[in-house]
Amino acid sequence: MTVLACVALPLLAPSLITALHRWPTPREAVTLLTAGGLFLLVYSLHDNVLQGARPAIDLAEPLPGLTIGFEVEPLGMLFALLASFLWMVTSVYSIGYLRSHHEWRQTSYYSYFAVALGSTMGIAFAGNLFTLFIFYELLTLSTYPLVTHAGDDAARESGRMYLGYLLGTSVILLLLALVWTWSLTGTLDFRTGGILEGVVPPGIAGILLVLFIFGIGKAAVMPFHLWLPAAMVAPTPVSALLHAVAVVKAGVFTVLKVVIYIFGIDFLAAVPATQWLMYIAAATILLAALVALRQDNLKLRLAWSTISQLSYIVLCALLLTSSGIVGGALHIVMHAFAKITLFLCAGAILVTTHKSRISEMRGIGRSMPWTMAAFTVGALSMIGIPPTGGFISKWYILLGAIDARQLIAVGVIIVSTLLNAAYFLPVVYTAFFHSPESNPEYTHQETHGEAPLTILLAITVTALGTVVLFFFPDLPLELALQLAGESG
Amino acid sequence: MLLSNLPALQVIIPLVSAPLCMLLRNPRHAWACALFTSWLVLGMAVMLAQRVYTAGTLSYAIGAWATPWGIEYRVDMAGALMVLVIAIIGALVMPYAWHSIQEELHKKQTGLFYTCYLLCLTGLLGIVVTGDAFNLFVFLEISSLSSYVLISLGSKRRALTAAYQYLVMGTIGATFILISIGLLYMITGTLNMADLAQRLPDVADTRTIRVAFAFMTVGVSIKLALFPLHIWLPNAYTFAPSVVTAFMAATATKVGVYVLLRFFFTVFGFHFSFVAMHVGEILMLLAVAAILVASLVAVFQDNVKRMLAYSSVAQIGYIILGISLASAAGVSAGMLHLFNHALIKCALFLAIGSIYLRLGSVEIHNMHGLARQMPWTMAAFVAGGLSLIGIPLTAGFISKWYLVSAALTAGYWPLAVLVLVSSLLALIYIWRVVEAAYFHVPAADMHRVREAPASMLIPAWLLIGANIYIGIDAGLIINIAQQGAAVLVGQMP
Amino acid sequence: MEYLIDIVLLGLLMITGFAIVRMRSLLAVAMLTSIYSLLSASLFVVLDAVDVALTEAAIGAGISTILLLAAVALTTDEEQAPRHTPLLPLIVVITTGAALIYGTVDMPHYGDPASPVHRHVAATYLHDTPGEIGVPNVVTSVLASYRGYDTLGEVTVIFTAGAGVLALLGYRTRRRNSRGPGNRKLVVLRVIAKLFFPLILLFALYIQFHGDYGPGGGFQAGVIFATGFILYALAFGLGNAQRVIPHRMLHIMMAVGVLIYASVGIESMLLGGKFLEYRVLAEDPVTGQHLGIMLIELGVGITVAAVMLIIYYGFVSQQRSGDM
Amino acid sequence: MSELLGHYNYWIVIVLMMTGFYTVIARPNLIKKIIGLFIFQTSVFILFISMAKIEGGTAPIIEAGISVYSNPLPHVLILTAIVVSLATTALGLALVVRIRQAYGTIDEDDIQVQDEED
Amino acid sequence: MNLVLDILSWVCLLGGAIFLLIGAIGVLRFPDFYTRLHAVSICDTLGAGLVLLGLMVQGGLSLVTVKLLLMFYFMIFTGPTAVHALAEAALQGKLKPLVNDRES
Repeated sequence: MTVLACVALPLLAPSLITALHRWPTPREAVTLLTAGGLFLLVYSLHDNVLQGARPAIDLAEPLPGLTIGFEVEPLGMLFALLASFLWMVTSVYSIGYLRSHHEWRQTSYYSYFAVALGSTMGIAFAGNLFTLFIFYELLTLSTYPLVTHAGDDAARESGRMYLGYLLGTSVILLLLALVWTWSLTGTLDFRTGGILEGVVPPGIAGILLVLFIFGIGKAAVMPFHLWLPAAMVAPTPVSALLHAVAVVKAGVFTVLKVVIYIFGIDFLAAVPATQWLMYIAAATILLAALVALRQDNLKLRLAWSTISQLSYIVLCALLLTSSGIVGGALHIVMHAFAKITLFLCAGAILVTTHKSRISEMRGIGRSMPWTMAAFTVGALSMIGIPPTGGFISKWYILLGAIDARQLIAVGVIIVSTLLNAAYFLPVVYTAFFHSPESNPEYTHQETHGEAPLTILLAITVTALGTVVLFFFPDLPLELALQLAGESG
Repeated sequence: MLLSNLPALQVIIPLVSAPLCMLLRNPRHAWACALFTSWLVLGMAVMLAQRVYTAGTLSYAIGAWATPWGIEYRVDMAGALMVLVIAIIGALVMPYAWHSIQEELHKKQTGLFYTCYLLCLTGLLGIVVTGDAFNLFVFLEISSLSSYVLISLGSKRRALTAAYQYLVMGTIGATFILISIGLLYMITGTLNMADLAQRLPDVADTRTIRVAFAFMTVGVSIKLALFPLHIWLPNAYTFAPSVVTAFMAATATKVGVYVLLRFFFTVFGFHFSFVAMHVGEILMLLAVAAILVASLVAVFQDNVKRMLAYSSVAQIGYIILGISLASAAGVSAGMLHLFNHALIKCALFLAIGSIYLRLGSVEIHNMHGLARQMPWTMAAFVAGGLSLIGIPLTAGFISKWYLVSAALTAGYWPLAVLVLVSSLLALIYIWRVVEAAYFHVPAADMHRVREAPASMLIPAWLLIGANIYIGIDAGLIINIAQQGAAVLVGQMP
Repeated sequence: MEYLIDIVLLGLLMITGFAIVRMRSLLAVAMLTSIYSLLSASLFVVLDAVDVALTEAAIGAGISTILLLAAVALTTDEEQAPRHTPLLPLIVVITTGAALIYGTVDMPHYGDPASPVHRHVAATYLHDTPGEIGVPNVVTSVLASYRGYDTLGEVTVIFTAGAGVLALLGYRTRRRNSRGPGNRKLVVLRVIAKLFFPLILLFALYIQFHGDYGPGGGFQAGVIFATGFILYALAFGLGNAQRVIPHRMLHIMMAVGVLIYASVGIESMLLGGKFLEYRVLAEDPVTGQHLGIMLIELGVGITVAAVMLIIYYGFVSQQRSGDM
Repeated sequence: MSELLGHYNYWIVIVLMMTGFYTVIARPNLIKKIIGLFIFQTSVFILFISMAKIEGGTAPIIEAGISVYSNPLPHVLILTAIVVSLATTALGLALVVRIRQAYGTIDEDDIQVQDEED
Repeated sequence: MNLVLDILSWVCLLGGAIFLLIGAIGVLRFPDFYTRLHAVSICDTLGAGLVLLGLMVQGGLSLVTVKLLLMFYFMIFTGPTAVHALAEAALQGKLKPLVNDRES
């Protein structure tokens, strides 16, 4: 029942939000309350899940044999906790951001935001691939208005790209894979050990795997990654939540689910295509990182780094080792915290100084110490330097790679770590150790303090989270281990 | 008396009320008459479907003359489904009609409009329930003639040329069908479909029967606007009054498909049609062409009605594709899509009709920012559009799902890909409208318009509701479609 | 001998057909069309289809020609030369024709008594009609009773056409009281018209009620009835004709005809029979059949006559407003 | 030879049909098209009626002493079909008249030109 | 007796046929509208009339003959009227009769 509530609450919130569109403060209060309530609900679930309970509920049966239903398992639990927690943070942030930016259409913004979260919950708790697919599409559609929030031609342009890539891949490849799996096995349920084993020859399984991996466009594996940088026209909180947490993580989350519960890692080991897909993921990691190096716009740089980081998780999934799985699951969390911190900082800078290009940010650390400090923490975590959560996930990923005897993977991870350092540290350096006077278009009258309070609050929370997760990684770790244990 | 004569009454009642409707001078009365009749028809259709669902195929000898000497009415599950579709659509467009007809038609024409509408309803129902080849031709002509009139009543002058074009093509098609019936009669000496089915196998390998088959196929294909013969459709749908477009898009072509099914499976038999005449392959080619070409053309239309008309051609392609797979799964997928697409297209055209009523135009560039002024209408359009694209939780998704899985089980995976790709094209042309209505600021000179009246919103939303309901729980309708397919396909492999 | 006439008539038909394709003057083409259907009517007589012949003569050669002439008069006489070479049409036509010819090869021979056409269903009609219907003219019995439902559909078709023409042309009738062109000059015509008008109506009635015994029936009667009034309208002007039968009355007639027909069917339902089961209309089945057939033929006649006149009025009341 | 005697009738009828059909699809003039349809349909009627013909038969009107009648069923069908064709012709011509009033021409190509203008 | 009747009727029929032929030729050969009308009028009076007469003789005293008689009367009335109406129309249409213009 709680499960249903988790999905329903954010989906119903918009009605109230739109009802209150005349009174901003209550409206935002509603958003915050929903976020808080949602987190509490999700949190109340996690105990039994750790005990091994699998609360489940079936809603409807659109097609004979295909149900819309929810079932909570460790990975979903993890994802749900993450998303609902970060939603609270971002809604606090959004309030500050939107108000100081005097954005229009704030009501619809909050409504769609809630819907997006609801569909994320649906994805997290989906009891079978069919349900997951439904909410996957719902997520795409509900985030489209957020991406095009600005409403100008550029926004529409990238909105088209966003919709085209995500719906295109999902409708053509993913749906095809779904129907095919269904017509082969007669079910789409998530079963430990997979449903395809013994039913499908490895050749077909390979094709299916390809369809799945590329069909899940939200995972942004090359060559279906371009929507992500395009989506950066969205308001920063949107980019933060949706493109560091909800949307992209939904993608990799789906990949993990498919690999573990549809194919089953033992079965995949026999599928040759896995290797090649892994190489593609590796290539994505490196290439995206290289592109990120050459971006001057901070948000774009973050976006490209996201692409590369996502492929980490895809890579983990395809390593087919339990520690790889653990690493992937953890990395979802760690990267989320780190990346959202970075995005929020970028947003803060944009709001207060209206600067988006790194080259303009010389010495900005002096005027905005808090923000830039948080940024540094995030950057460290991205690189994987203790004491940040990033270190733990990286650790497990490497472990997985070594278990799998995938030296290429190991190499890729190490190189990409260096690349991460290469494209994050300069930002920190510019911010702190360059003097603003050396700024080419520096003028004296531009004097600005720190970002608005709500924004700072949010940033601090996420930054702290990143650090805390290094010292107390128990909750995510346990869930991840449980997952790995299930996947055998 | 009522129950035993249900199959006949299903057709007779609209037939009788048509002249009555003409005698009524006051447009409002005529409208009320048509409204009442169409709801009565719906009620009977439901009863009929119920009886067929429980009691199996019904047969009714008109004039109590034993077949094959008299004319027989024969309603099986497939027929019941068709009757249901027609009745539902007919009952839903009538409440809608009042405002838009008042707006679009000359006052003196309204009475006649409702008369012709009832006649069209009669014709379509008659085609579906009849079990006699020539009787089918007669009712085909009733529906065709009345629809020529209905189309010609459109407010633009091009409605006339569109109707004329349809008249010429439609009559050629009807004459082809007549020729085919003649040849069939010449060889078998009977007109009753069941009797024909019984006698055809003995004479199946005569050239005459082959020619008859070919002529029937071509003639019906004109009626259902199969790809190369669809030329009449876009103009007709674009310039007809909104109500007519919605009604015909949902019923007329579908009935054509039904006739095709009838003759392929019931009369000529699966073996002759698909094995001896290889009609499956031919239809598959045409369907693929229809889907691709029509969807592509639709992408480039600025007149939304025309865009939807082309999309109709594509969707008919889907239905035919399902049939051309020549498997039980395929046919049931086709029938499923037949039903769902009727709901979807009717809803879309109704929404567009309300827009036309208020805006006086259906060009995309006139619809900028319309969503703020007609939120409900545009919401209905979006919902219908999503269903057309085949987004989950809509009826369109269900039928597409079945179509794709049928194609895969039949081993035609390229077809499956094609279907999905073309649904992406659907996404493109629907989204052009959505973008204009939601994400463009209205033009400065654009005058504000009110939301459409409730009498026009409710039918559209009822259809949308049906769409979503089917999307969530399609068990019943799938069951009916499969039963219908089973009846048609019979002991097919 | 029969074959000879048959061939000659077919030859004439071909000549007429080609002439129709070639000719440019639409008036001439209209007349040729009338000749064409007159020829086919006489061909029908040779083929023992007297009822069809009568109908074709009345409808094809009669009403259709009037309509064609009216349409030509309202639009234009000369047809422009086709601009593009008719290559595609030729291909289509030739393939279609070839297909048909191919189909004929397995057809039963012309007039072959052994062909299934004569053996299966039709034989029973011929055999049972005297006993079941008691009407010598088998065509009438099949038309009105065995396949009476088709005929109902047919009436509905005509009704549809009437409604359609009304919707297209009817609603702009201008009350014109012109007593026709050149009053003095039309004396002869009018005298003759006066002379024949009653005769034509009488003949119509004869056809109507003689249908059971010889060629004839509601359709032919209705058309002839209508032609009588058309003659009247030609001689005395539309205004006067409309004074004799006003538009509104035509509407009512055209609806009433269909209603009579349908109500016969419904009545038979109410009497516990199936739809259009005449035999329940009277104690004695044969009498019931007679009654039913007579009633429905009446309905047919009324509707057809009314629709024909409505269509005629519709056309004639148009002014040649095309050339703006 | 027997083929020829057996089918010449149908063949001529087919030629007639195609004459009409050709007129419909090849001629740009709207009235000419309608006439083409009329010819087409009338020829189909002839096809039906000639299949009803029987050697040495007479019209299907029962009389004492006559045993062979031609088949009444096609006659009935064609009676219906004739009326249908009349209905079609009437509607078509009505449309043509309206088109003329709206466009000032009844030539397909001219109409197309005008349509492209608006 | 029978033979006499046959011969009589055939004479009538052939005569009628000949007149019809003449009329047809006239329509083709005559120079202008009015003269052609003149030729036409021969057809349906004498030509058709004779044919009908011949048929009547064939039919003998029966219902057929009565019908034929009716037809005959019908033609007698309609033919001239039709021609008259045509001529009227032609005159109203300002169609000048072709006068002998040898001198002018």
